[in-house]
Amino acid sequence: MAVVTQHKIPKWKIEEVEELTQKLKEYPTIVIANIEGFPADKLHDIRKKLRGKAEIKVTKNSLFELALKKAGLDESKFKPYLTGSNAYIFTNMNPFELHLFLAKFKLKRYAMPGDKADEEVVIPAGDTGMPAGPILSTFGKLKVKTKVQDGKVYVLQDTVIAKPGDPIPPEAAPILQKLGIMPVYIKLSIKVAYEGGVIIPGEQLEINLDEYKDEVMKAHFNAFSLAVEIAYPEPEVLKVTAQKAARNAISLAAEIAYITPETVQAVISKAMTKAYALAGAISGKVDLGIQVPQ
Amino acid sequence: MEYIYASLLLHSAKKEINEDNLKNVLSAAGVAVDDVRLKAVVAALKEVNIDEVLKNATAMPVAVAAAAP
Amino acid sequence: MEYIYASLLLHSAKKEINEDNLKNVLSAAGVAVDDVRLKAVVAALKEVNIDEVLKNATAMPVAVAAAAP
Amino acid sequence: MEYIYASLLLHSAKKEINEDNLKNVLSAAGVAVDDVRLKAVVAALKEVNIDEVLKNATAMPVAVAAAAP
Amino acid sequence: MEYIYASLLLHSAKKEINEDNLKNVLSAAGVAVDDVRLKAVVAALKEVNIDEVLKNATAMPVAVAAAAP
Amino acid sequence: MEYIYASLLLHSAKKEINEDNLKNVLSAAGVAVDDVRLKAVVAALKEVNIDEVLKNATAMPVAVAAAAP
Amino acid sequence: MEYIYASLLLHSAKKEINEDNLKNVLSAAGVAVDDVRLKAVVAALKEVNIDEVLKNATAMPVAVAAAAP
Repeated sequence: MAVVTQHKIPKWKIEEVEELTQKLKEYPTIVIANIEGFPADKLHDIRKKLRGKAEIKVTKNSLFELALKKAGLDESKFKPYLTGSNAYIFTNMNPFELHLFLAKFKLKRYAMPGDKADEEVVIPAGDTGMPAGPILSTFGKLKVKTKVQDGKVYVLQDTVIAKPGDPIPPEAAPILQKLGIMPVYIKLSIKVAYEGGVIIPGEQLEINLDEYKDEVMKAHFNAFSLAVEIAYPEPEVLKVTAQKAARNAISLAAEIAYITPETVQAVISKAMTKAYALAGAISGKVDLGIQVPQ
Repeated sequence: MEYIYASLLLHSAKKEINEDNLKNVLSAAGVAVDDVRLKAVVAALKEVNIDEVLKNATAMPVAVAAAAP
Repeated sequence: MEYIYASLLLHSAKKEINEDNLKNVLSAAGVAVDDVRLKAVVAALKEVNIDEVLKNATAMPVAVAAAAP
Repeated sequence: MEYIYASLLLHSAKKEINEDNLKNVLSAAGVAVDDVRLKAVVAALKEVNIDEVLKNATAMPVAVAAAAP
Repeated sequence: MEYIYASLLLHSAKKEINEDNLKNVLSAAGVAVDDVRLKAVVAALKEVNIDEVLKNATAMPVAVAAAAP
Repeated sequence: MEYIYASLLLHSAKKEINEDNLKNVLSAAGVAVDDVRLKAVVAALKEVNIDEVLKNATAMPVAVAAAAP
Repeated sequence: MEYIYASLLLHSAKKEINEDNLKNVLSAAGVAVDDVRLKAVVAALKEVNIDEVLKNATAMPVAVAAAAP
């Protein structure tokens, strides 16, 4: 029976499964991305960017499932994600690396009614190439100053019509399209990633690099502070330890009013601070004939 | 600030801050003493726990550190 | 701090901070004056622009207050 | 912070921060290694210029001191 | 700084910072361990309340950030 | 500052700050010891809680940085 | 901090910070000297401009005042 069924499968399908199986064996990392409603030309852009780092295949879920079986992978792990239209990405990068790489380049599209701006939307000064007509009132609504020159709409100065996060005025959409301004970002939505037996849901792939930077900084700072505390013999550390020791010495000297050229400033400051505190404490009752800083 | 410095000098020398002592110190420093002010300062300082005030004055930097978010 | 308060008293009374003046003030406050210390303080204060130091010291409470929020 | 400390240890020992090395260090410290986290850390630190971050971090205490005009 | 990072790794993994543990971690990171230095760091860290030091260390970056004009 | 550094050395070594110990340390550093000053420092430090002073001294840098607008 | 206080003591006494001098001072303070640590500290301090460090440490009160907005 199985043999008979297989004969009915078109040749291209067999070849496609064969190719997918090969890639599943070749690459350690597999990423499934949702391309429902994703513009084909943008997918093409991504494919270009990934050249040499990863391969993208758009194929039927059923064929991918077959390939998983043939490659000896546990298809049950992938099953929940094999719905809708998917692109399959094969790469040697680890899933987080791929995700960071994809996040690095911004894909943009034209605004549609209801969109929010992902970046500042500016109508630039100059000839719009649009014939003067009813469109002038739209420019007026957007508070863009124009004049008509040779029958064309001419914008007088660069005008911001939306800041990042602002809704883009719906009437601006056709103008922006005419001017070739794409203020909305799109990104490939990753459903799941797989590497070496580990399934990582897409939402876990988000990495905030600033957080990592902060953590590295904090870890280093902790280490540095600890090193200072134990006078770990590295010049950079001892510089701070010595400074701390000197400061300790000056504070102690100030406390016992031990006057030397190095400490005189600290000692007097301390005496002054005390004097003003006391003056402040009685300034409400006595006219000391001075200004007490509050 | 002469009256304050003189008072602190007496305080740190563990001498009583009264009109006579304060007047003595101020005169020794060549300050022409104003009796009204003298009385007022002595009276006001009687109401104050000087050690407490001085302690807080020194405690300031710590307070600031704690206030840092 | 007696030597310092006495010095600041002299300074604010616009008198020179020298050994004699300082000794006078300290004695008036009933402090037994130690000559070595006296010399050391007078010498150290000669090196210092007291007005400058006082200006910085006075700025401090302001800085502290500003730091509070 | 274990993953970060382990990474900085590798960095300061001039070893590559990859999954194998990081896993080795963490295991030696008795940390039960989470593979997903391991991958995330390795990927993230590839993008972070650690030397740059450390330079800024180390400059700090000096900066504070240097801030004194 | 390898010894310090390794110590903090152990500390954050809630493992004791002793010679054996520290040596294990350093070796796993490919560091050639110097026994005298190992002993010195372990001994010095015994004298320090690490949590206390780290608490103060974390206060600083905030302050420093604020100081950046 | 020699007397202060020597005192802090004794303090951090958990030794008593008395005239003999201080004299020993200063002599070892090649400092010609002045007995009056020695007595004055030892006496003054007896009045002070050194740990408390040092705690405040270290808190300062944080305060400074935080005070920056 | 013993090694550092001892080093600063030598520095302010205008003596060279070398192994012998440092050992002498530490021993006089009753500190059991560890030769490896001694060497490491002396070597590290050779790279440090101590006068610069002290200048920064002394400049602090000014920094506080300057921070006032």
